[in-house]
Amino acid sequence: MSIAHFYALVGVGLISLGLYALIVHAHLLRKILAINVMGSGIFLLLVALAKRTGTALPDPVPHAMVITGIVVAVSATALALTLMLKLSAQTGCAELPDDEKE
Amino acid sequence: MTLIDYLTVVLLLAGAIFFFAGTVGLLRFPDVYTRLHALTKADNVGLGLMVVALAIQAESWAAVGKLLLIWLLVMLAGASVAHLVARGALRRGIRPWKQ
Amino acid sequence: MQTFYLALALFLLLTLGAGMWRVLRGPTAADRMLAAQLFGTTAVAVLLLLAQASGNAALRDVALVFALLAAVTAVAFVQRAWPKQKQEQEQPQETERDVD
Amino acid sequence: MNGLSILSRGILLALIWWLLTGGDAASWWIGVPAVALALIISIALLPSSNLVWHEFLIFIPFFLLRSLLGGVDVARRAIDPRMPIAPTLFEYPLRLPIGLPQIFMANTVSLLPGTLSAELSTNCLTVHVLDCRGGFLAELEAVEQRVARLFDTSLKTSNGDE
Amino acid sequence: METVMVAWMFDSLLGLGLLWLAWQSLACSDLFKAIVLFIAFGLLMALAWVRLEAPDVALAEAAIGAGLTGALLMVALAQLQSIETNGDAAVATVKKGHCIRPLQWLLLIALSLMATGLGYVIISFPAHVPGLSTAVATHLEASGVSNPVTAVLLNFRGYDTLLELVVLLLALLGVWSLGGTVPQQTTTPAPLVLEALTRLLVPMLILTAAYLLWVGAHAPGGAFQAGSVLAAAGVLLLLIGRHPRAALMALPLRLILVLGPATFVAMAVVTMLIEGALLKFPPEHAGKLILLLETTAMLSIGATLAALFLGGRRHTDKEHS
Repeated sequence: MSIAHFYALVGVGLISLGLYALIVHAHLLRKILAINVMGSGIFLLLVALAKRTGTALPDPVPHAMVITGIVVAVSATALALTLMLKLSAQTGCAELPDDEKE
Repeated sequence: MTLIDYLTVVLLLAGAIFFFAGTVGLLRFPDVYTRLHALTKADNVGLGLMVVALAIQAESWAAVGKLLLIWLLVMLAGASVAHLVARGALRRGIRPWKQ
Repeated sequence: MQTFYLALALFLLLTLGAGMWRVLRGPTAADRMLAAQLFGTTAVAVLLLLAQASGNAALRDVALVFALLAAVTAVAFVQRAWPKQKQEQEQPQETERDVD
Repeated sequence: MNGLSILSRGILLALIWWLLTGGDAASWWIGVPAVALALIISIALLPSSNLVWHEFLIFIPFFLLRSLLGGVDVARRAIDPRMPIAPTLFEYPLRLPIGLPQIFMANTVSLLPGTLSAELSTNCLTVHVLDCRGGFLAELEAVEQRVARLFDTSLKTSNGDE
Repeated sequence: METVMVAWMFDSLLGLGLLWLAWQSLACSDLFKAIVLFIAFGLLMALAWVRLEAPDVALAEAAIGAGLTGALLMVALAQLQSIETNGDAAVATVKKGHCIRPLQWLLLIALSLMATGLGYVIISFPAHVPGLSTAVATHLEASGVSNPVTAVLLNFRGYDTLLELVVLLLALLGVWSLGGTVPQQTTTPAPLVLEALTRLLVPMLILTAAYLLWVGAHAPGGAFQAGSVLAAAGVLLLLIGRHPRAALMALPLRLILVLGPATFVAMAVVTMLIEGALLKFPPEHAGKLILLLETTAMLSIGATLAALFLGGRRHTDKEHS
């Protein structure tokens, strides 16, 4: 196993962790964190796989995608946080309503 | 290994010891103020020693200057943040630990 | 030399791991924040070591950005996120246990 | 703000640009506007202060040595199994003029042996002292003297010990 | 040989540390703790990018992770808590996880199957694939810059970057449409030491942003990193209570916000008319055109990110006052 494979596996681990937390946790802030962890996992997967060029420089195309991805992720996080605050200001609760109970 | 290399090794090791001591202080000291002492001062010296060690290996004067600039910024941020956290803690009524 | 730089970076990473205990333990929000500060400084040192080990001067720029922005999170905490006079009273208990 | 201090600040920023770019001559296409912008913003943000530049040459070795000692001191106390600390809070009446000199002093103190500035109010610096048995007061006074020389001011004599 | 081993130890520790931090951050009970752990996670990610020889990405992660993300999350949590304390403790009852136990186990099994499958696929990937790196290398000469990542971002796949800028703008529009009006500020004065720190750092941040912009042409750096550093300067100023005046907020801010995307679109139209393809630069002018695009993109990215930070704060400030 090369370093690239190892980090790619870590990326898969992060994606799974994030996805699990996204589904299980009710609190929206936690969901936002979970999405960010998933995003980081996907970025890690992309960049790790880009390193499999051998001795040459890594593939720059995934790098470019990830850079824009990081910036877009932070702005999406800002939007999600605003939505969360708006929701909790109206319902007094930073969680999504549970369909089964209502 | 030249003499310069030996000097680098010694300084880097010394720096690492300070980082270690800073973490020990962070873990052992009894309250937030004393922990601030440990973290700010020990890590600052640790980074300083490492910067000097790497500066004598640097390829150009500009690289030396950049390393020193990095240290200066960390020093400024460290001292300011230590003050701000201590100030906030005082204002929030966290009493300093006394023997 | 390269091995030595990497080994030192590894050592610093280990001290970071030890510092995580303070984040988990607290007891106050400020203590957790301190550990984040520790991360900033140590990461700068690790980056400088990696820069030297790999001979890639660009990593110094990463360290520079870290150093410049190390304060921003802490400032956000101090100015905005630190609860005002909430019961941060776990302090005495914790100290008694930690002494000796 | 007089011309000389603007000039010296501009030179300082240009020097930083030179450090960042590694002295690449082609970089000044961006460097000149960037330095100019940073200079304008810095003038708008930071009032002029009469720093005595050559005093820095004396201050820097003093500061480096004392902060090194500060690191050694705290590292020793942290690693020592008995952990010899006796912390206390101390209110130090500042004799420096209000503004940058006092702030500079507060930041310096945090890196020196055994002292951590915890509050800066008008003419009073609250210092958290790691070991109240040491001679921290003499240290604080020495630092204050040096900061005063650095900013080309004299300490107020209201305390009677000047 | 030893070097390889130490490198492996470093990488394993880093990788496991990342997983552990992510897990702790998502599992611990205290939300503030979760955020601090997430910030630490971001800092470690920057180290992982360095190990993967992606210094451009490391720069972006350092600028965003150390500056913006932490500030955004902390401020949002503080606002959330002030809303919850104002709006009584009716919330406290529904705090428990809403997933039923057996379902949780089912989910765990499904996810571990997914992870195993993905892991198997990754392990079976060949160890050496050139990817697009050879294609980039052969055309790098004509791109106008020598940093392959910048060449991809601004030249080969410029349309991606154009759309990314639009996405940023859309996010801000979303925040604004939710946020309401600009509040009256009633913050206490910032501590003196913080004032001084900010006043010293902001010019430094501007210089560094310009440097990253310049260096991006031939080494790691570029508009996204520079924009993030600029945004950090804005965030610092906002945190010490230095708000732009309402008059300044309106038109000039909006102009800066659209400057980047607008220049991109204009450039796309012009190149389409002259060169016959979207964002296809003539090689002899490519360097200068990219610099122009990057400068405007940097300003827009910086302004958008700082405005996103401000926008998130608006509505609670309104409630407070």
